[in-house]
Amino acid sequence: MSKVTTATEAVKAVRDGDTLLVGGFLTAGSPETLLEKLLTESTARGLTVVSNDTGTEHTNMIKIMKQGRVVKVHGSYIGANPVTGQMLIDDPDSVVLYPQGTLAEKIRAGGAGIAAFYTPVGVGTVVEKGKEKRTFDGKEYLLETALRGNVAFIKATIADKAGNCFMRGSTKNFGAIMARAADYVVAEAEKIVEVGELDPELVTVPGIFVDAVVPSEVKAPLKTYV
Amino acid sequence: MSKVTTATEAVKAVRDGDTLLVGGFLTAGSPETLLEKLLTESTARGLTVVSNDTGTEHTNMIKIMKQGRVVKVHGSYIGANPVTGQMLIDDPDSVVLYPQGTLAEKIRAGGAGIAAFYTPVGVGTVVEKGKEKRTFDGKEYLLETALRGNVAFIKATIADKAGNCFMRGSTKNFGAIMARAADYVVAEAEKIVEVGELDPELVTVPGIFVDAVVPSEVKAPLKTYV
Amino acid sequence: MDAKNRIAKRVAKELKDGNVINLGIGLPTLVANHVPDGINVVLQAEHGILGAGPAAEPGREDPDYINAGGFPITVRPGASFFDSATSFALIRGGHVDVTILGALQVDAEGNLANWMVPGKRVPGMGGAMDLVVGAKKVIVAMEHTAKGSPRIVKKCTYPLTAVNVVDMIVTEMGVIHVTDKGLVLTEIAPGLTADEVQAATEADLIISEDLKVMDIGN
Amino acid sequence: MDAKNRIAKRVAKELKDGNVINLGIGLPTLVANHVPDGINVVLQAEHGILGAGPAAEPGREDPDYINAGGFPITVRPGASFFDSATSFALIRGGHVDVTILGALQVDAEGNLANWMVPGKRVPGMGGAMDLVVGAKKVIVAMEHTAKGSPRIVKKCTYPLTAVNVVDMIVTEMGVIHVTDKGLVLTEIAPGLTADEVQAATEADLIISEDLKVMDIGN
Repeated sequence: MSKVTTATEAVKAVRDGDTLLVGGFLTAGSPETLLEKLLTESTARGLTVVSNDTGTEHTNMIKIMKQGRVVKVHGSYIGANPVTGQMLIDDPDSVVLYPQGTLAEKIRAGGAGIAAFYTPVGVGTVVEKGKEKRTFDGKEYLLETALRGNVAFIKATIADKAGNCFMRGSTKNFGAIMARAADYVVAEAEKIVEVGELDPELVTVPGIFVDAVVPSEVKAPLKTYV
Repeated sequence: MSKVTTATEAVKAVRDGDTLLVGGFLTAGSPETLLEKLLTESTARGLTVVSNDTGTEHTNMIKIMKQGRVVKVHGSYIGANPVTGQMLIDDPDSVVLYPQGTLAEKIRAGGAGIAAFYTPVGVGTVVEKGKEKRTFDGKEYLLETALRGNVAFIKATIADKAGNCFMRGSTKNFGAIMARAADYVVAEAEKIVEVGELDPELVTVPGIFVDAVVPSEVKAPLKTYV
Repeated sequence: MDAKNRIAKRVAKELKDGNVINLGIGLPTLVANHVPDGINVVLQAEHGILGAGPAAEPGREDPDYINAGGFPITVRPGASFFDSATSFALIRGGHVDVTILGALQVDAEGNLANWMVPGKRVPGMGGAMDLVVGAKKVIVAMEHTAKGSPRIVKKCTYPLTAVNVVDMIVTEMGVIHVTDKGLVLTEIAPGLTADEVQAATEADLIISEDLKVMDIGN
Repeated sequence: MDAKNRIAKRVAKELKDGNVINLGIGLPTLVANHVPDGINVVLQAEHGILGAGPAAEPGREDPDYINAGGFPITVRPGASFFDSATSFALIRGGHVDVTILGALQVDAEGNLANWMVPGKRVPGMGGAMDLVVGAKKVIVAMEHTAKGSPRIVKKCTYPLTAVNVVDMIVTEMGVIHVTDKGLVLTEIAPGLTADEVQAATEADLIISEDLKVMDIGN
């Protein structure tokens, strides 16, 4: 049972109003092939995007946002995407910013059946607004709840046809956890191999989390953005 | 700066009254060399042991327990160690049992700076006794707090001299997370290599978590225990 | 085929291609031997394996590859390994499709008791509580009675493993679904009457209008 | 040596062999160039690297190996990689020994503001809040003033990154420790007087009885 399909086919999983989790940290691990097809082949709109940074000026998410199809963003560092920055100015509620570790942990919790957790990060800052604060052993913590998506787009260096993914170097970042926190997960892979060819010790994302595998054909330009 | 030392030296880190985290699931990943030296070379007592199962009748933890040096156990499945079973009968407060995933998550939280989390596991059972129950999205959850230790004993298949550990196959289990949740971590390794010889993609436990590396010389007998 | 294998074979028919399944100790492990042709399932072992395979051949045991019972096993192509926190994140997060396990008692509300008998030595709950809460479908596979004493009861009296989690019970006598209205007997073993199944069951059984003979054929 | 490198060199003297450190964008990245001989530190990058090394040589960039600023880097022997949840578990869990970062404002209570200027475009806090809360030691490395306007203030007016987290401030004018009693000037740049440092500082400085010349020697 091969999960390999085309990016054009795979992006049909994104429907109007969906929450889309997008892996990657700036350029590393960004699923540019899937985003390009979402840009050109899909009309899904009213999207909520969960992404560490919503990419950069030179990657595909900003183009989708310019089409007006993204109504809400959950992110952490948006300094490399001026459209997200403008969204925040125009409507402060449309962009929710979290400490990067809180965002990562919320997504992990979403995939791990944990409803909420207490983190010390953000206490005494704007992050605590509207959140429960509680003291454990004399230290204050904020309650943060889990975050999940309808669809996740992730990028692998190597995937096998059953969806097992190896993400090399610093490309694991958010994709590895988002794969566990969405109902439908699409992985684009630079190389697709037969089942059994990927060393079990190198599996970053087990295939059971992945619904579709597509060839990765578009690369993010390698630049410095911060 | 090599972290390699002897097991005899390394077990000196365990002091009276300490909480000791012991990696392993039954025989897989059990740090038998360190436990043997704790048995024969250390007099530390009044210990609290955190272990999934406290080993089996044929491994070393039971011998340490027979010396009367363990006063409390946090575990999940203790059916293969009759001494732990007897402790629970003699003093119900001396053995605290958790759902296995709750135990694993408590230890992860201990290493991750998370004070507490809400899990749905254990609701409506004896596990909920004394714990806060709370509803999120119509489903009930229990509040579980983080667990840490003074010392952790873990087992690696390969370690480099900086403490980077590769744990093969099903030996990762609890050792990989305990390494992050103790003040002092000792890894016994079947093979010790130079820094740089271990593939960065195969590191189960980064060396920054590991304080001492010792050669693994004692193996747990391979039997079926459940 | 003995009773245990008949139960296992019937349970195996519930599995769908691509399912991620977890098999408890004992009878449930037999299910792996009866997975229908053309159905590929991914066996999860709660201490950190996806894609567990058959037992290792004698003399070829690998101490780093054991199942949740401590038994040396192999893995299938496409397997992966991870730590216990990751493994239970997977389980708790709803990524196991079917968990199959034994029971001391199951009741009409789908409550399950399978981890301790009061007064007896307590082995601990291990991963059972996590598995039944996390899995999308929970199937109890067991012999219908314990030496004649009903295991399917009105209300569990033993300490619970979890509340309202069991979807389906498969025994050598038949197949029972847990529904909002109570326990529905949907299949019955050849040669038995519904009254005989009810007699071996403490809880009240609703007999399905569409009661079938228990399907353990090819 | 320019002011930024003098600051970086003084900060580097705080590092101990084996320390795990995280360097913020900008001036703090210069610290890596000044780590004293015999001191080996492990550079952590918050998106999932331990053991980050120098920038990749032109033409040998590897798009899978970037630093937290998106810049292509190398890794050192003994490096490892992991996902963001694991990386911030490491950070939040207190496993980073020293985090070095810039500031818009630091105040007498060790409060830090370094992620947004009211009225300007908001870039987001990224990993800064996690790093300063999680790290065992927080060093602010920055130029003493912003075009003459004090950055070391009585009370931060910009939105905070975290409360009471800064341990030490290193600028081209001197070294200041955050203590329960307030800000203590412990070292001063050659040729400056304590009054001159105070004049460039809004917060009150306590002058250490043991005030030394700022140590940026070998």
